Amino acid sequence: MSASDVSVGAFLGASLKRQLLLAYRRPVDTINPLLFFLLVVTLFPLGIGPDPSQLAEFAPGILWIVALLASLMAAEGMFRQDYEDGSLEQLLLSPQPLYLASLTYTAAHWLVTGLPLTLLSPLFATMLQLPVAALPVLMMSMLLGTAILSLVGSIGAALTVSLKRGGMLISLIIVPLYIPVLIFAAGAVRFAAGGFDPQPQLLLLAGMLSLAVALAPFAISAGLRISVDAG
Amino acid sequence: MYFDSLQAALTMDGHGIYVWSVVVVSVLVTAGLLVLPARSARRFIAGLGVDEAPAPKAAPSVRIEEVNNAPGS
Amino acid sequence: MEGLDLDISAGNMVLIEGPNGSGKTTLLRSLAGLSRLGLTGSIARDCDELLYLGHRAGIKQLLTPRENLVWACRSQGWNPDTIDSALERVGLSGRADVLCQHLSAGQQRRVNLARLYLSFEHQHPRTLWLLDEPFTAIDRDGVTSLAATMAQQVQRGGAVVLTSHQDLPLDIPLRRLVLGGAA
Amino acid sequence: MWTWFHKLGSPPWMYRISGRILAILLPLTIAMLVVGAVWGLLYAPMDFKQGNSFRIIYFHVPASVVALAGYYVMAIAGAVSLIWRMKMAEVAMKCAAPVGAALTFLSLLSGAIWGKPTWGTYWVWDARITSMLILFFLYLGVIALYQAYENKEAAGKACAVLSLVGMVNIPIIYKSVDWWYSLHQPATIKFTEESTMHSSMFQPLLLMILAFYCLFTCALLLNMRSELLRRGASTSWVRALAGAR
Repeated sequence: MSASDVSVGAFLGASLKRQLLLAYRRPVDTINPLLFFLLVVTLFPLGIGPDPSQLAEFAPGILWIVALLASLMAAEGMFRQDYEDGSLEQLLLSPQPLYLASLTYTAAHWLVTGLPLTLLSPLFATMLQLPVAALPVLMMSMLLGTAILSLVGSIGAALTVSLKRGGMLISLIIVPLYIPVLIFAAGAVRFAAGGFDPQPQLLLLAGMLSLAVALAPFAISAGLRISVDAG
Repeated sequence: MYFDSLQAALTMDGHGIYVWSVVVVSVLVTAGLLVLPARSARRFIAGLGVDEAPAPKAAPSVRIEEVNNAPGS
Repeated sequence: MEGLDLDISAGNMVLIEGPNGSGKTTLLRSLAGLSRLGLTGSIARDCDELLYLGHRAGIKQLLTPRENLVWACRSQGWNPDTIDSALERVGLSGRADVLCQHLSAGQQRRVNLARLYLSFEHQHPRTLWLLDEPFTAIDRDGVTSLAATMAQQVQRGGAVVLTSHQDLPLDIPLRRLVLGGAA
Repeated sequence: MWTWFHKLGSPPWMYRISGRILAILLPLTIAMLVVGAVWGLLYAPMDFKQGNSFRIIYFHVPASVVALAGYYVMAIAGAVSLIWRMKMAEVAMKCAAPVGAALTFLSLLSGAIWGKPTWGTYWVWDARITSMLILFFLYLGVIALYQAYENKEAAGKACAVLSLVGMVNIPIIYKSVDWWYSLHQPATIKFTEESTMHSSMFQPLLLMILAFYCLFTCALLLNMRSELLRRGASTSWVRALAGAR
């Protein structure tokens, strides 16, 4: 690896460490999505009724809709802090490739929001009477799906970070792009719960993830440059 | 014509209400698409002719005043 | 602001003066390449290193000065070995590991300023420093040491463009760019 | 060739050229719309399965087809404005969004009205109509983002990025909705399945689709002219227009 590769690698490592350190020192950003998930999941039995068979039937859809809303909520404030204290400007001025930096920022964001959701999803699933057989597929779909949601979410965050009331706007922009993830992820869990083979859906999710990993950083970088420029 | 009378064309044996409401909506949308921008352009031009040219707002001018307080710069 | 034709070359120290709202910060941000909107014409920049110190400190409140500067070094591609001396120069060596949120506004600005000393100690000749009001909230000997550093950097072949309301205690050639208010 | 591309960028030239195009295209479009509608509504034979309500496709299908094409026009204009920094392409993108949204709305409304006689309810979660609804959100997203930015140049760039992201996602959305629909609903009446249509039913549909494409072009050009005037309010060519009128 030439000298510049070493410095890029060091930069990405330092950025990841910095974001995780910030998340560690501000645990509310990590806990909020999980609390939101728990809160909303408890609403469904109260709304639909506690009957286990009915809950079990809706569980895949409920779990994934709530996961989508939780990651949407988490995505909104993703670059807000960096934008306000000026460190986003410094990131844009750095000679390091913004494409990789955006990917690193999103990866750090996913580690703080998507991964915890994935790890805790069996707990929420059992609350909704999801058959145990479907739990591994649920976690697999969460692992892939929340990563896509983070990548797409950060595109919306990058495009709206300079706007004062970006909240509502970001959901209008991103939710349509979340729909394919919802369809295949919830579909995979429903197949698994019904005893069918969920592999096609999971493979499609993996395909979407690779597309998102490859293309999203372009949109994120462009969005960040525009937002800082407009700010 | 497929229908033997105007009356038959209107009722389209029961489905007329739906078909013709779609026609009405389509006409409204088409009219909206064509008339609105044309009218706003016409109004804009008319508006221009009335008020006198808005004075170009004074852009802060840049006076480059090279003050070299040391020789040989 | 129209009709600006500015050519800054190595060894130039340019002071941008003018009342507030005359576009000083916008000009600096345009030179840094941060703002391109509403810009007709072109900006060409040929330097190996760019440092922009804006109004916003660009540091994270929840990190210590050292952690902030480690990231700043990495983002410029340097390895963070000169942090302690940079903090020393801005008089923050004692508070290197205190969270920035516990520092005063002035101290936080000096953390930002430490990045200038990092760039200086990195001794890369072809650097462009864009400094927005670097002297605010800095005590007298801080100002003189900063001014001296800028002078050295310019003599070494760097270029410095800064905005300031105070007059500079400098004896090297200075180009003044006066932005008139709404004349 | 390059000078033509460059000239395309100058507002007064574009304003004049679009005026000449519209002088021909606008009457032609209205004629086609009228002929196509009358032909489809009154002369085409009835569909034996659905009855006369099938005639709604003469408005629903063209609106859907052109609404989708409109999004691609908008996204490509956005890409051109981003890559070659062409102001005219940004104007085209900004003006294409409301036109596309209006056609998507027409497609949704006609689809809903079609649902009533055919399936007994106004809202049918049919694959095509659901995809149209998502396309409508994509359009609204672009329009809302444009309004949200004070600086209109930044708004143009942000919307160009968003419409490009949308363009990449549209095939994925359509395929996933199709898969979702086929899973839950054995294909009863596939709304837009023209395969079984008799040619005398199909010809008016082609004419209407062509007419809607022309409608989109006319509306886009009219929108752009109004936008060019607004943006060039203080320029000489607009003042000349005002004086001349």
